[in-house]
Amino acid sequence: MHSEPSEAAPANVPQGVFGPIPQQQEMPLALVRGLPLLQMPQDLYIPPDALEVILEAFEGPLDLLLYLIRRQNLDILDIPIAEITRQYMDYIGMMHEMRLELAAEYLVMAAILAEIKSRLLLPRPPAAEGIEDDPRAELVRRLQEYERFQKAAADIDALPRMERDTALAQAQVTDRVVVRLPPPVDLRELLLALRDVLRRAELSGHHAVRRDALSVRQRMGEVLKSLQDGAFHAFQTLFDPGEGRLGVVVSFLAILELAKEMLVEIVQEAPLAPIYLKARIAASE
Amino acid sequence: MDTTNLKRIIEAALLASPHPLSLPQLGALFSDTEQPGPDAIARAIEALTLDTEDRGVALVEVASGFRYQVRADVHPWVARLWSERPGKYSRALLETLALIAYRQPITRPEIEQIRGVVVSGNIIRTLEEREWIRVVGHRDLPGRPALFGTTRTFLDYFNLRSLDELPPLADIRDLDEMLPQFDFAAASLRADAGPIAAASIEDDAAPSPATAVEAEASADAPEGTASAPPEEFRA
Amino acid sequence: MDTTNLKRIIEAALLASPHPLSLPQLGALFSDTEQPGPDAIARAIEALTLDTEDRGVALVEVASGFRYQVRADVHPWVARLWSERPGKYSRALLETLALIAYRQPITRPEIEQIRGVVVSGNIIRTLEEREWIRVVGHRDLPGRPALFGTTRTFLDYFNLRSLDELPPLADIRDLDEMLPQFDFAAASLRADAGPIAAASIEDDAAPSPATAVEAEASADAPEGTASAPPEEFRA
Repeated sequence: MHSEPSEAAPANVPQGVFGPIPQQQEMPLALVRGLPLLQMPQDLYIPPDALEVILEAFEGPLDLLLYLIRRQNLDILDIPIAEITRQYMDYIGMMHEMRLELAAEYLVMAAILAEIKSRLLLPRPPAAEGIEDDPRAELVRRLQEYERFQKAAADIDALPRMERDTALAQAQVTDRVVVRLPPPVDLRELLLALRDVLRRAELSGHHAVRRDALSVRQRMGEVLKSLQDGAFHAFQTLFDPGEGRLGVVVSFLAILELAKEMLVEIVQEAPLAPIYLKARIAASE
Repeated sequence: MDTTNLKRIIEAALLASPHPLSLPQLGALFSDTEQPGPDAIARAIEALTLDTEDRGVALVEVASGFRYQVRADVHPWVARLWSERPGKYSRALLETLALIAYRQPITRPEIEQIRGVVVSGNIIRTLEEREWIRVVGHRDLPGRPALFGTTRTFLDYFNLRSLDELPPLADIRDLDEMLPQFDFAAASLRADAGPIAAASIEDDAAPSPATAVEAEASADAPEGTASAPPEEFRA
Repeated sequence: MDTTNLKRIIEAALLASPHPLSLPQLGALFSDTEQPGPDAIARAIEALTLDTEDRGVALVEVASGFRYQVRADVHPWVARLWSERPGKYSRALLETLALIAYRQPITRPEIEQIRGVVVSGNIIRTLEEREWIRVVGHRDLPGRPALFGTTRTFLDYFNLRSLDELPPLADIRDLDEMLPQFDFAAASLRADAGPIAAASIEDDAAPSPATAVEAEASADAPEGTASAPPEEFRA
């Protein structure tokens, strides 16, 4: 495979953190195919196309480091920093060719590795041989911490879960009626709402709401209701003598008010002839 | 595939499927090599049907296949799963209702004129569904707008014998100053609501700002005053 | 309410409900006068659980209550009801989820610190859309970063009653003992990575924008590509 290297620029693998950092225009992100083979370390032959796939597979510099450590079956607590650093640099060199945005995080790690490496090379005073002084300690701690959560992620993934391992068992409910309980209303709420709307109406100035005998208003509705068939009704059928004098008066006032509001039509064909009422518009229309 | 496992798979499939499964659909769950055949599946279904005899669900055959369904005799309990918690009505709805109560018969454009905003059809529909308002006629105007009035149900819900028992408009404008009288009205409401009655009687006996606030709070708490009007409201 | 009917109602309700039901929710199915009480309900659930022992479904308890679900051993057959395979979750998503689950409440910068890599907004969005995580507060730091925690939906989905049931987080000190295990994990991952390698070779043979997209897509499917590069890359 890769028998047709293209004419693209020769490999430009940075030699380390201090190597030249390529400019953005030299690293077109989309350029995968046709890129010439990079100069790989002998044990790391990676075709460029696949490299991108692989780099996608790494979850970041810690993941890559863990991979390198595991690949060589190394004790995480005893990382041969020099070797790991060399391999790591090779990888990020290749990454540089591929993906700028990946490189940033990986470069930070490269700097950390290089720093650790240089500190390890320096002679240490014999007194300071404690673990705390091992420049690898912080990196090891981070790797261990990250590894724990890699394991935790795998554990969570292994938990029996809906969709993949089980499904909800459900039986059909025929005639599913939603029993809907309407919201409760307190009379107080109703009155407060009315007060607000009246205040607003007063502010706008035009809509004085008169005070009415509410029983008349109620009766107006009742009379209209009984006239809703659109037919003529005899005047006296609109009164219930059982209500007594007051009830009759209320009904009469209601009819007058309805007439005034042009809601009913009152017809009398001749003086002393029967009076009939009819809604000007029937509800059924 | 032995009978036990066949039954187990078919039961699980019928319960997992959102729709009934036919014999061919059930057969399609098995590969060719493990294919039990329609007879075996039918026998498994028969056995499963027997298994449900004393249970809360039944395995039944409907047009498109077999399914488990809730038995009718336990349905009344199960149906309560879908009872919605009562929410609260919007301010717009309460204002509309109040205007209909005080200014009936009144048309929607008239309500809108007073409120200064459009009244949504939803509000009218909700009030009609609750049977608190109804159309009592139409105004003889272009479009023949419906005239709304309140109903008996409305009066019953608020425990009023007639609209006259609503506080006069003039008092409402100064609700804040009318608090004592208003409290009284609220108390009489609560008195009918049962458990809260005792509290309001105590309030009357020893009125104090603290108890007044408490009374207000309980009046506002929707669950407290209950989603359903107490029996006597409906009687 | 006798035990038989209690069991029947509870079984039917659990099977009718689209989500798990808690003891209080089950109690709410009964009116005050017939209220069996939580103990009776718990006993009925116990009996129902026993009843399912040999069946294709199980009655299980998860964080938000009880539910019937398909037993894992028959699920492969049941899964054939659905043409779509359930999606896999990327390692990035699972690691982020694990950090939120074990370290909650935790901010995105803190997750990024441990993972050593930026957490994409997509992952957080996906986890929030699945309702597995939610913002539980904000750290009092510049920018007030959101603190994430897991939800009951997360526990329900993964068949857990509480966070305590999560697999224990490996102890740091045990790490060297676990090293052989890591190797094993790495090896199996490598084996998994095989098909991807093949895919990318195919891409080479017939390069086209379409296959490129496909290769990228498969790269996104994290379990497959896994943490380790395929075999031949290191040969």
